[in-house]
Amino acid sequence: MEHAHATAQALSLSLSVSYLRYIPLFPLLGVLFNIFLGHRLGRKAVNIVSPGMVFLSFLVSLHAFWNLPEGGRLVDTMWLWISSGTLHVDFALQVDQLSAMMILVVTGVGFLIHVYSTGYMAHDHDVARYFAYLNLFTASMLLLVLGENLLLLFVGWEGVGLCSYLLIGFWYTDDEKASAGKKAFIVNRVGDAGFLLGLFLLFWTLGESNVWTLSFSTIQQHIAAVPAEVATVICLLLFVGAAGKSAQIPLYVWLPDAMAGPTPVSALIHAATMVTAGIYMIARLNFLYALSPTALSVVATVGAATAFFAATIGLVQTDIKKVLAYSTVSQLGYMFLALGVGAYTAGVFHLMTHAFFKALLFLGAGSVIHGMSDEQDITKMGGLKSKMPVTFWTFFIACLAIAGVPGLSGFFSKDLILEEAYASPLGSPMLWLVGTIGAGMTAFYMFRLLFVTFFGENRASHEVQHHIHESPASMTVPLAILAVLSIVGGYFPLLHFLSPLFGEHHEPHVAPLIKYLPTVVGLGGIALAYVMYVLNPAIADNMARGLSAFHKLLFNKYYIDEIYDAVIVRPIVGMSNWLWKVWDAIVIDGTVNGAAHTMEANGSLLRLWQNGNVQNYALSFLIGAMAILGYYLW
Amino acid sequence: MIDIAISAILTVFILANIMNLGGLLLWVERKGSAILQDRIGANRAALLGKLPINIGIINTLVADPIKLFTKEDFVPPNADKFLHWMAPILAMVPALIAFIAIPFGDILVIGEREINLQAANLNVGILYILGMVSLGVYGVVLAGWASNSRWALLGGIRASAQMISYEIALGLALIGVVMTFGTLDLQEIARAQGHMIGGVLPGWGIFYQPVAFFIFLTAGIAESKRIPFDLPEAEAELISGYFTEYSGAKQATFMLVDFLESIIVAGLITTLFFGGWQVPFLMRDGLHLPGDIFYPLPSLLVTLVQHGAFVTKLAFFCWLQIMIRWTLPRFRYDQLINLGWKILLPIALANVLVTGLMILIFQA
Amino acid sequence: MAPISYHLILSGILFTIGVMGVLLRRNTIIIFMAIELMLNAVNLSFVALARHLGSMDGQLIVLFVMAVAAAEAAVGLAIILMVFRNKETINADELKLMRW
Amino acid sequence: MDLLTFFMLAVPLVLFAAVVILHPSPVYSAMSLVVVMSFLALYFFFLDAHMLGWFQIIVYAGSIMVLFLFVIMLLNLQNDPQEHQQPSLRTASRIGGAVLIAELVFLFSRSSSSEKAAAELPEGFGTVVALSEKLFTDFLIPFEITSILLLIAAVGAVVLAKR
Repeated sequence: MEHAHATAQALSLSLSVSYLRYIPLFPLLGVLFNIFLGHRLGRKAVNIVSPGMVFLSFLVSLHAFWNLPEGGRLVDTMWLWISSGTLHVDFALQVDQLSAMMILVVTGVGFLIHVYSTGYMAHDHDVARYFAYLNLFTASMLLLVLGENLLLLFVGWEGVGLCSYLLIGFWYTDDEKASAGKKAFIVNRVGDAGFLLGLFLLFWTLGESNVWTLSFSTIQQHIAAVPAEVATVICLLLFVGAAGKSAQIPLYVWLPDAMAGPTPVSALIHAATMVTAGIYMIARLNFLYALSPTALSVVATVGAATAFFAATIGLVQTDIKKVLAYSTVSQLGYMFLALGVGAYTAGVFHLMTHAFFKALLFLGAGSVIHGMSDEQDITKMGGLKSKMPVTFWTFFIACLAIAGVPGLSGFFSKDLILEEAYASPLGSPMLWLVGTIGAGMTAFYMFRLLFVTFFGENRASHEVQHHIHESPASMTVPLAILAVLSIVGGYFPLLHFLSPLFGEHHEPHVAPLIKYLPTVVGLGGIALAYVMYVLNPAIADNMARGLSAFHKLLFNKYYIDEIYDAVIVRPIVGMSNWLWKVWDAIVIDGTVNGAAHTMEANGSLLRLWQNGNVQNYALSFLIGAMAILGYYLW
Repeated sequence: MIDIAISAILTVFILANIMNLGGLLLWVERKGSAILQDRIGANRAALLGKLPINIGIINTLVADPIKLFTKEDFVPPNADKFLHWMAPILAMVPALIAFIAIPFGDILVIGEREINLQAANLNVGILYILGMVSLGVYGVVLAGWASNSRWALLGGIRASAQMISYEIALGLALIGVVMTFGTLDLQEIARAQGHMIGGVLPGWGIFYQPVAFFIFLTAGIAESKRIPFDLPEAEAELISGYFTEYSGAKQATFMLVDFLESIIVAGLITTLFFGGWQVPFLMRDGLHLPGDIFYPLPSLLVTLVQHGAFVTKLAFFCWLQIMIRWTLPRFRYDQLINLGWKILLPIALANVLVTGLMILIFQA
Repeated sequence: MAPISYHLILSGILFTIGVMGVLLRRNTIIIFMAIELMLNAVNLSFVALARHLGSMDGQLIVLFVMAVAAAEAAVGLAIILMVFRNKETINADELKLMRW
Repeated sequence: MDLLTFFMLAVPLVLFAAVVILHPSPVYSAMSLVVVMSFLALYFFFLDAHMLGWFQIIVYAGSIMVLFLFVIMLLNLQNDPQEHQQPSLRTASRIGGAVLIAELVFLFSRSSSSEKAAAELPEGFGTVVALSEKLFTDFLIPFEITSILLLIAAVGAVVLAKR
């Protein structure tokens, strides 16, 4: 590999420190505080402590970031975690360039969302529980990205899954929301099963060459011990896990439903951080994926397909959060596309910019929902530009960023991905084409959302209109900060910063057409949305009527949920019923009861012997003694 | 052959003496009780019923047996005749033959021959005595059962429970003595008490084992079923207990056995705790007084003096038991059993422990 | 000198008599006594063999057997007393509580 | 022990043992057993087990059998009624007993064919001193355990009888 030299250098430079532990520790303290004292000390204390803890983590992260040695990493080994035979797993945290970026994003964006939440959840009575979950999520996510070995990563991985489940079902009294939480959890379990199998296989494969470890650096040192074909299987299994966590085909179905949770949760977990865990994991194990072009091409294909597929669904959705959810799935697809073509830097770059503008979009949407008295249907909105100016302008900036308008962060990262998809040795014009069309659709549906929500006449009921108001400062200030980040995010020297891990970035050389077409397509999508939803809204309705079958298909998300229900859920339920009523109730219970009946029948014969007369028992003794004596005599 | 003859002579000598002593004790008891109760006592027996003079002891000694042995030997209907007949014998034999292990003198030297003044020189004399005492129960118990009478049966049951209970305290008291002297041979034990403690105090067992002495005395009286432990024959409750249905010679036997047992207890106390035949300062070759004063005496004289000492001590303890009998009231049955199990047994056990400790200390 | 086998055969005969007592008598106390007889028969062979082999070990075993027999008699007779108090009988074939 | 002594002891032993299990009266059974015990004590004396002989008299004849007699009299047991006995059990028992005795006699007489002469007796065989020495050295732990067993039995008997 071309960056072999660089990685070897990275391994050699690891600095032992002991403050990394505070990064996940502060949110954990917040959890304890919220559980044990939150209800007693009241809303104000919770509103100060919970974001404060995340802010402290952010400060420590910044410290770690500044102290990160050039091309090296920080390691904080806390204690020996598992010691079994030759297996030694340390409870150790590390910060390298990738982790540094991740923890800054997690704690930074996380802090903003915490602050935002204090405003958004101001009227909820169970705010302590909410912040306990949110803090626990932050701690788990930090553990995931800081973990120095696969096992610790897995702990964080499961932790964020749990918190996701808890937060989606936060309003658990609502059946639909509770089942959305369960759906997220179960679909994630499918992914986790693949992840675990991949982990075991990796562990076993390395163990065959006597490397009993799960530490990333050691795995990297001994990566040569993994045969290519085994590496493919491991990578694909791990990718199943990544697809589950990062909502890729075919496991994306939980993410749109996850919008049942509070909107800040959607922003933090289902846009900015947790769903990027899969990307982080694959980027972290890039040396493993480098062994298997097959696996990479699968990743790229699935990513591109997801990007396109989710974008088409996003075109027609009317729920503001559903649109954003499919947009997220689509953008995650772009990241996987980047990873799949070997452009890890581009993928991670897009991860960061996406975290900014997608968090901003969700928070803006939350602000809108807040202002619209919990209305989520964009057909019942409109004309909010004047009534919620801060929300509008920040939302507008985010839309520009995601649409890839030049100068904003999304432009840089998305363009880079598409260029790499075309030019990289693993890329192909087909991937580029699909990505470009997807980019156009992205621009279209984002601006459709913007126009329908903020322009035109307000279509809500009079009662709701009367209450429309701009959100409090605790919500608008984070929006402003994120808007700034969405603009300047593209100018961060991230490409160079990540080079110790993924190799120095080289600007791909592509034809101008290839380079500029995505931008043009994106601007075209914006223009089309302007024409269809501002200048002449009738066109949209006509199109929907004219293509009603297609529209219906998209609106119903290709009936994927229904197909899953018919193909997977119902057979499983049916089989479970069969197992319960036939296998368990008849076969197993029958066997057990039959054994008991057989014993009873035999026993009732044998108990004729047990007539209670001591002398009969003594006679048995005598016969036994006679037999033994007879045996010796004979 | 001569050895066997000597043994036979000694045995006959002892048995005759013991029987006589038993008869004598009957008189002592009658007159003694009279004196204690401030009355005249047995004074109606005149020789042939005609002689006006009261010849006292002769009267009783002769008249009582004559009366008893000429009475009708009555066996109750439905009684078990065989066991009814066997019971007095079973009671009598162990009591009688127990005595042959008790030494009544040191070695008598006649010419060249040294004769041990003990009918049977058993090296496990104490075990022998214990065995005989434990076998003595059967006569009483069977007498009670064979009579086919409620009084007798109750007496028999009481006797068996009482004797089993007190045998344990008795045996444990003996263990203290055995530990002190380091032998089971009664003659050896008697000899071991010949020295003087500090030149003045006789080295008798009671000075080594005072606790054991009191336990042994109490348990011994209980074993011989005498007041205050005569529950098996408590007149006020059971008429005459196990020998209610006996008369004549058989009843006389039971009464005699009572006295014999008292004599055994007295003999054992003498032997174990009061030096047996030992006389202070008297050794086999003469009198050793403190200050190295020595009077040589002939062997025969020494032996006679020693035998006299033994008989005197024995008589004293027989008398003591009779005194106790006419002094103390009868126990209740639960008190009797409690005394045996809850007081005497723990004390005896503690005595064994303390004795062991002492031996360890003084040997070290 | 009586050979060792004489002692052993005598022991066997006594033991069998004890066995027959256990099996044929109905009175629990007599059954108990038959058991004591069996113990004694075994004791006899122990003592005879100790004499034959010139080793004291057999006699010591007999000592322990006696101690155990004493314990057994104490507890066993207490049990018989209890049974009689509750059931008014000690006939073995009327005491059939230990059955299904 | 010479043959004459052996038979003088063995014949009464067997006879009285038979009385134990045949006499209908429990008292006679118990008394016969006392006689058996006493003869066994004598037997032990002749087998140079002096100490054991005395223990046999004190423990078995003097204590255990008195206890039996005590219980018999306390329950005032009469003669053994014979009616309800299962006939099949009796027959089987008799056959079993016969087979057992045949087997035992055969076994012991066969072992006598390879019999060695009796070993020389060591000094003080069967005396108190020899027995005690072994008891408190080689057999100390069994001895202590037996003492605990006796204690437990005493406590158990008291608890049972007091109920």
